[in-house]
Amino acid sequence: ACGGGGSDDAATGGGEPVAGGTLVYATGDAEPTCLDPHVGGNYPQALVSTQYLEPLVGRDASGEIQPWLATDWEVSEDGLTWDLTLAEGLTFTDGTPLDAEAVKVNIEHLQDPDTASSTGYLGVRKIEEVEPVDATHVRLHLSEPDSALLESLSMQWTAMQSPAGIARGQDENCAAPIGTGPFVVTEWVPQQHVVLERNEDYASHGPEAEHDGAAHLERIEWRFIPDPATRWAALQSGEVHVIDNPEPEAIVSAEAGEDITHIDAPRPGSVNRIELNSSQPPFDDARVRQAFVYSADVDPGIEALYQGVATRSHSPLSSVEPMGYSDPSLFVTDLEEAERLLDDAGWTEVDDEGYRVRDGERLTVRFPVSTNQSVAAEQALFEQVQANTRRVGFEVVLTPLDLSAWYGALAAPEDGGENAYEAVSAPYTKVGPDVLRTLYHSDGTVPAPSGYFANLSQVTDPEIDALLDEAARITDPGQRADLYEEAQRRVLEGYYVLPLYDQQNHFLTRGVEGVTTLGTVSTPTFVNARLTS
Amino acid sequence: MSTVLDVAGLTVAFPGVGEVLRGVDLRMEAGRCLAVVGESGAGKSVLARSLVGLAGEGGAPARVSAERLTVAGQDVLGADERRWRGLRGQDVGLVLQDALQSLDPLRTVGAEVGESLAVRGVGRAERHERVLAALAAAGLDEPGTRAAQRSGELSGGMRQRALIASAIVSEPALLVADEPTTALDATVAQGVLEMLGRLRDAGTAILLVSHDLGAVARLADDVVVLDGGRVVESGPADVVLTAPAHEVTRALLDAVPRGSRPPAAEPGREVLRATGLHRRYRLPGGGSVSALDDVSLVVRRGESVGVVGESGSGKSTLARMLVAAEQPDAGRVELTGEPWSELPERRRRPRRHLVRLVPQDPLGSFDPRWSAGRVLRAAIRASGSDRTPAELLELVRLPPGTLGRRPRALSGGQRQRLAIARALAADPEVLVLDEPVSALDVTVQAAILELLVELQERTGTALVLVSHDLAVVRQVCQRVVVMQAGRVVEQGPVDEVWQDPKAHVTKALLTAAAPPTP
Amino acid sequence: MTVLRWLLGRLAAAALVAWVVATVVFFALRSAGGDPSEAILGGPGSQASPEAVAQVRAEYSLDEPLLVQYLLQLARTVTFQLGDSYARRRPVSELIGDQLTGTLVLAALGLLLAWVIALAVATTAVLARGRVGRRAVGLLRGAEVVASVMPHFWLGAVLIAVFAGGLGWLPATSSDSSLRSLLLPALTLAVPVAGFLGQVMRDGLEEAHTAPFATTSRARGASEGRVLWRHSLRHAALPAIALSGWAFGSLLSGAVVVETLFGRPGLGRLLIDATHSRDVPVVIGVVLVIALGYVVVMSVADVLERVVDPRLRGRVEAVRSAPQGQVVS
Amino acid sequence: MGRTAPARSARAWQVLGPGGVVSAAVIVLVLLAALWPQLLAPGDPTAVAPADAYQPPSAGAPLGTDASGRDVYTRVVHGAGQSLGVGALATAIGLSLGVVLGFGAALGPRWLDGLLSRVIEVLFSLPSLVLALLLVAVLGAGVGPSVISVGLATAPGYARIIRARAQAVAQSSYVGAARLEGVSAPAAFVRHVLPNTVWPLVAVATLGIGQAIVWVSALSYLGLGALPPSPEWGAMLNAGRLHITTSWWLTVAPGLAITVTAAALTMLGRRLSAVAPS
Ligand SMILES: Nc1ncnc2c1ncn2[C@@H]1O[C@H](COP(=O)(O)OP(=O)(O)OP(=O)(O)O)[C@@H](O)[C@H]1O
Ligand SMILES: Nc1ncnc2c1ncn2[C@@H]1O[C@H](COP(=O)(O)OP(=O)(O)OP(=O)(O)O)[C@@H](O)[C@H]1O
Ligand SMILES: [Mg+2]
Ligand SMILES: [Mg+2]
Repeated sequence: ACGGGGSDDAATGGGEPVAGGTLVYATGDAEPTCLDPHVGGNYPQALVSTQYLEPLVGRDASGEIQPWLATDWEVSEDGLTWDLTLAEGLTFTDGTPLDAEAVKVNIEHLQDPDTASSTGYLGVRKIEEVEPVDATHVRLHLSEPDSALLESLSMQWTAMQSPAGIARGQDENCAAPIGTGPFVVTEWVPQQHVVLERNEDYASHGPEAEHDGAAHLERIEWRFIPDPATRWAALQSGEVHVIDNPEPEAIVSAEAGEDITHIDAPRPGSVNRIELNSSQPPFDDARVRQAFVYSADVDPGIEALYQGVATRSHSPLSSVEPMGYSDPSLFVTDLEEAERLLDDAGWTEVDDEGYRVRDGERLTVRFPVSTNQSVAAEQALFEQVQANTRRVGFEVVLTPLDLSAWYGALAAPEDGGENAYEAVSAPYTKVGPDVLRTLYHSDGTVPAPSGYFANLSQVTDPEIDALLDEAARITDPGQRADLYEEAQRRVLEGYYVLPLYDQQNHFLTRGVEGVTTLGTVSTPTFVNARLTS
Repeated sequence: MSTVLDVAGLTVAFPGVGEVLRGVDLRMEAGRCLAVVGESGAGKSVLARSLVGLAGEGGAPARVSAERLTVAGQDVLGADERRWRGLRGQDVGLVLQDALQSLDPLRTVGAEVGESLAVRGVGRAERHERVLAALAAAGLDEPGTRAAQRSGELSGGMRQRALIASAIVSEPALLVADEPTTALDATVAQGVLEMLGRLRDAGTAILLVSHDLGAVARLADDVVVLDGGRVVESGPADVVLTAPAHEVTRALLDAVPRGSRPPAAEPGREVLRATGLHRRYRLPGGGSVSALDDVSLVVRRGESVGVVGESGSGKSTLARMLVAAEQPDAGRVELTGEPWSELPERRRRPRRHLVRLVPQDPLGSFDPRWSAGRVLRAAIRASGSDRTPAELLELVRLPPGTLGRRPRALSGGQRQRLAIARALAADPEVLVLDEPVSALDVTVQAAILELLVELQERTGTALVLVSHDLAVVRQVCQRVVVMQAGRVVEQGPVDEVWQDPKAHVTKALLTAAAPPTP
Repeated sequence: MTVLRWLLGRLAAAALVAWVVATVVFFALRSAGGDPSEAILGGPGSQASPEAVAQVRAEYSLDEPLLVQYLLQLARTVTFQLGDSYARRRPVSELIGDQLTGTLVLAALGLLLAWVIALAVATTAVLARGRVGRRAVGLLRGAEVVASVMPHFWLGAVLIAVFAGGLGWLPATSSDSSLRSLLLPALTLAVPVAGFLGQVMRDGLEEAHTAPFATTSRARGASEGRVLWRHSLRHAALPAIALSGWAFGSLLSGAVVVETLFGRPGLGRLLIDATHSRDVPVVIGVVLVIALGYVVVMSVADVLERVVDPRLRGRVEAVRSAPQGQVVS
Repeated sequence: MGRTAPARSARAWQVLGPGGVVSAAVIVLVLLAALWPQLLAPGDPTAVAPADAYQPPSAGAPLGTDASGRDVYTRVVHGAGQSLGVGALATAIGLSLGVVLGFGAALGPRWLDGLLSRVIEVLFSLPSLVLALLLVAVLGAGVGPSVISVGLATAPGYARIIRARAQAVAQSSYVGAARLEGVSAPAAFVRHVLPNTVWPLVAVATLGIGQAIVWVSALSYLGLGALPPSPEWGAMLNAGRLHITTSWWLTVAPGLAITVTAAALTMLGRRLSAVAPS
């Protein structure tokens, strides 16, 4: 029983659809500390806020930007001025009109340092000024051209909220942000659930909506259940209707069974990949990186661990990104070649434990793993990489860390961090190929005040920089695609990353039909959902 | 007179142990007292328990068979648990050997005493009345107060009486009393025996289990002697106790301390002198007790001095003072004419070997992990003497094989001997013995006392023997000090005191220690 | 007088606990990786601006020397001012208040279940008769030991897989305080504790049931049942009551795991989250509440012991300890 | 002492009882696995073979294979060293600290006893997992911090036992008797108090090792335990837990290893403490 990502022809799992009722959603992602995705801005926030906040634009399965709160847009010749037309007569659920002024407030909210917005902030960084032209027209003045602007504005992290809501102050707004979505936050009991009630006046239907009027469901109970086995058992026993982050095992048995529907919705942006830190030995030498990639031999592992649920990727970009470029020929397994490359790089000696040594230094790869972000299968895969690369003399030290310590290990030394990694896996979700700029532009090696930086491979290649800068300025899709392809080729050929598979984003549903995922950040929306009796 | 108990061919066996009673016959009438005597392990307690159908208590289930088993007029041969339950408490009362632990410490005395009534659904008010009556009958003062207390708040004698009260509260026809006086000091025991006498006179049949022949002589009408689970002799008390037919009976009678020692030839030089000792202890609830009040004592070489008195009279305190295990509040102790009690421990240590204490509980005084040999070697090393462990064992008549054994693997008598041997390692001038035989079986007790006399004659060590039993003191000591409430109330040569006691306590102690034969 | 002294002693213990907790947690988390200002500014990995960081640092005195920060924290903790959560921006007392009852209900039910199981085991063991009975008791002893070393997360996973995923009798997740949703988590918590309590109670019961006072009671015509309920059980309950204080600590440790496993709100989960995000005030608050809860439970156990055993009433402190060798809680 | 071997083993049976002897045998086996894993399982516990993943038990892999195709039997055997070592080390840490605190409280002056008793009580009030969470936050994940935190958490328990025990021994009449023989206080401590306090602890510590193994495994559940790919039982158990319905052997094997070892240690400890002179 399998439903394609974002499609609606999913098997209903028997039973007649009924109107109303309470849908229980069990998420394995962390509980947000703030329900407003402008604040910070991580995937768990995107997941839940999809139900009550909506972005200016949407995106369809082919990557085409679609109207949503904004019905039309136009960019000036020099790419520095954007004119957006808002849908007429929309109001937030508190009655505040969704007008140009509201857009201005939202963008400024994102840009306010107090909000500590991350992805959202990066998306609107180039907006210099928001000029409300009239109620439904807003003009954005940019400091430099930004071809990714609409993609940025399609993300849940830049979704529109009621200015009145924002004005309540961060503490209050975090507890119950006010948007235009099909549901309204009515209760949040920390660590237990968020209760979302139907927005009876829902009118701002996005590209995924299939009917007019309010959602079918009366309520959604959004629960936080960190243990995957428990979530799966809860789905089986009918306590919950939808779970996310299922284990591959569960997906396989769901596919085999009758009543559970599987939704595979890879996240946009980057793929899951192992990034190799090129700023310091041993991975400052491309040959060593290549040797690592040649010896990692991840294909059998991915197959066995994910049991066909995940497909191997050979691209820096997610398979949902139309501009992704992939080159399988680069990622072969060739131990002999790996050995040769390492010999060339000077790692010729071998110590008594079988690890390669150069100048008395062991060929050690420190690999901090975030226990909050890596699922069990992925950790097992890393263990296999550890075992496989050992065959050519790498010593991979896997260290499971909690999130804070993990960021601490990655952070640059000058910011109190340790830069204590040679390899790391840190998926990054962002709509559109511009994510490449975040991840591989040398700007990305400059840490934020907290010490974190997104370019964890620490790629500092002026040519890549130039390609990405250029692509960000050009709005012509064809040219953009070429530039991004070239940039990706350089990243892949430099062996800065070992792509693994799409960011796994699966949902299992039972007793509910019409669950779809957004074409943007692949979060599920329940606007069409109906419980089946 | 009605037959209360008629037992024939009672045999009790335990799996793995074998038969502990072999064909016991008993018969008794109302208003009589039958005593069951015998050495430790003879099967007395098992017999007592069998009569209420609880032979197997506290261990493996017992196999009981008999030709005839009539208890309190009812045939209970092959009776089921229900029948037995009906009998217990109602028709037969049992007073268990471990009197101090036989009352539930968590419940009030009243609840415990009234339990056999409660089991039978006697109403609260009536129960209360009868409990008070039973407590009074058992000789407890202030029954009302006692009933509200818990066993932990009662003295040993009170507990014993309360236990008896709980056995007689339903006015059973038969009272089985297993060693009702062992845990008690002489004067208290005397009181309990008198009370049992009154009960018997009131018509209750009493089966008295005891190894104390003195007690038996005073109470029993008939005596049964058990040995190895068999009745070896039975008959009227005066006959059995005066003209014992069986050797076991004779041995039991011989073991009762009797007779006295001749006065020492020449009292040697003075080795220990205590002058004007005072010691007060603070009591937990406030207030204080005077354990020693102006006690003076001189001990000379070659002499043996007995210290007797009721429980709590300060005997042990005095003993501890003499060996400088404790400091007096006032007064002093001198050892061989030199200061002793007021010295700091560091300066006492070189002369510690001159005085030795043999504690009341020898088992506790040995490191459980040390073998007998190691105990002795350590003692020899500490005192710097040149004896060997084997020699010491020889001195106390222990087989050499004892050396490798741990204290736990020794019998009570052997442990006491080992404790004495350890004390002798140092060739002490004075040996202070605190109740050296009170925990022992009569026959073993006799052997230890004999050993002490012999030792003293051989080594000339001065002995200070603390005991609550005048007969014990009389057998070993020439001189006796009688204490009461921390004061010395009488002292003098043992025989003089024995013949002509002055103090009231001494008289009471003497009655209690009277030998079985009239 | 003694009651007053006892109370004062308890209060002193509470203050000491507060001090130790504040000190340990403060230095532990401050020397751990990650910066509290991150937690305040939307969690690790946030890309807050330097101005925001500076502002937060000033606001929370994070730019003071560590010792000053420590003293400030200490002063707050010892006066039981828990402050606001860094990450959740709510008063810690409110956060804990929300989560406290859930955990308490869970722990209490766990303790209750443990007692019921242990009682059942102990009485069965004592009353078992005959060959088969003895055999069964032997097995029971083995089961006690196995139960006492059962890891919570494993036991819970098995229970979930069997009773929720497989049979579908009980919910896999536990969100409220209804018996149905509490049963599995409480059972998960209870079983290891029951293993220990059962051992202790059975030992105590076996001893008390053969004690002279029990024999005497039988000699008065009391039935086995009466001997058990009126005499032996009270004695056996004593060490078990003393142990319950320890058991509470063990249950709270277990709650950290069980709450995560069953997706149940509670202090344990709050603690894990707060530790991961270096949310110092929350961690201090939770640990403090747990430690004080322990002090309270110990005091209750003290009182209960005195109720059951009047002999203890004179003494200031009852003797209590973890079960032999059960030194982890 | 000229005792023959059979006599000795007959005695062991008598002293320890059947349960104790079986437990001892289990522990000997686990020790063997810990000290010389190659003897029982010559394979490499970290050798991956993804193609052979999730194989049920068979002749080739008696306990099946895991997600990476590693042989579960080999991993369980090779994990014994770490798991047992973890237990033993944690117990050693707890014991050493407990000895210092306990003896200090029992034999030191009154004020020290008061102080240390409070410290013990406070330490007791911090549940071990809470301590562990804090410590792991400071030191990072891995066996080290887990061991230290479980050790720390056990210390007050040991301290309390030692304090009670040392006090009892110090006031026992055999120490009194030795003092009356002229033995100095330090000598009496070394000869009597120390051994009589510490030996009974052997039994307690045996139990403690089992407990420590279980608690360290609980830390693995929270993702804070042993580092991959080490075949630590707790980590294996936790990894296998997710496959409980499809690949039961992944949970059963390490789960049994933990429970059987801990139960054997507990059983033996209980027997030992029942037998030990006290
Ligand atoms: N429940 C039991 N299970 C096994 N053996 C028992 C049991 N009760 C008593 N025995 C054994 O029966 C024998 C007689 O014991 P009993 O207690 O009757 O002796 P006793 O004459 O009362 O001795 P004492 O004077 O020391 O009280 C002893 O060898 C004892 O070990
Ligand atoms: N360490 C102590 N603390 C408080 N009171 C004590 C202490 N030692 C003895 N006493 C009290 O001093 C009095 C005398 O005690 P002592 O032990 O010397 O009596 P005793 O004659 O040996 O008695 P028994 O025959 O019962 O052994 C008693 O009232 C006892 O309660
Ligand atoms: Mg007897
Ligand atoms: Mg005395």
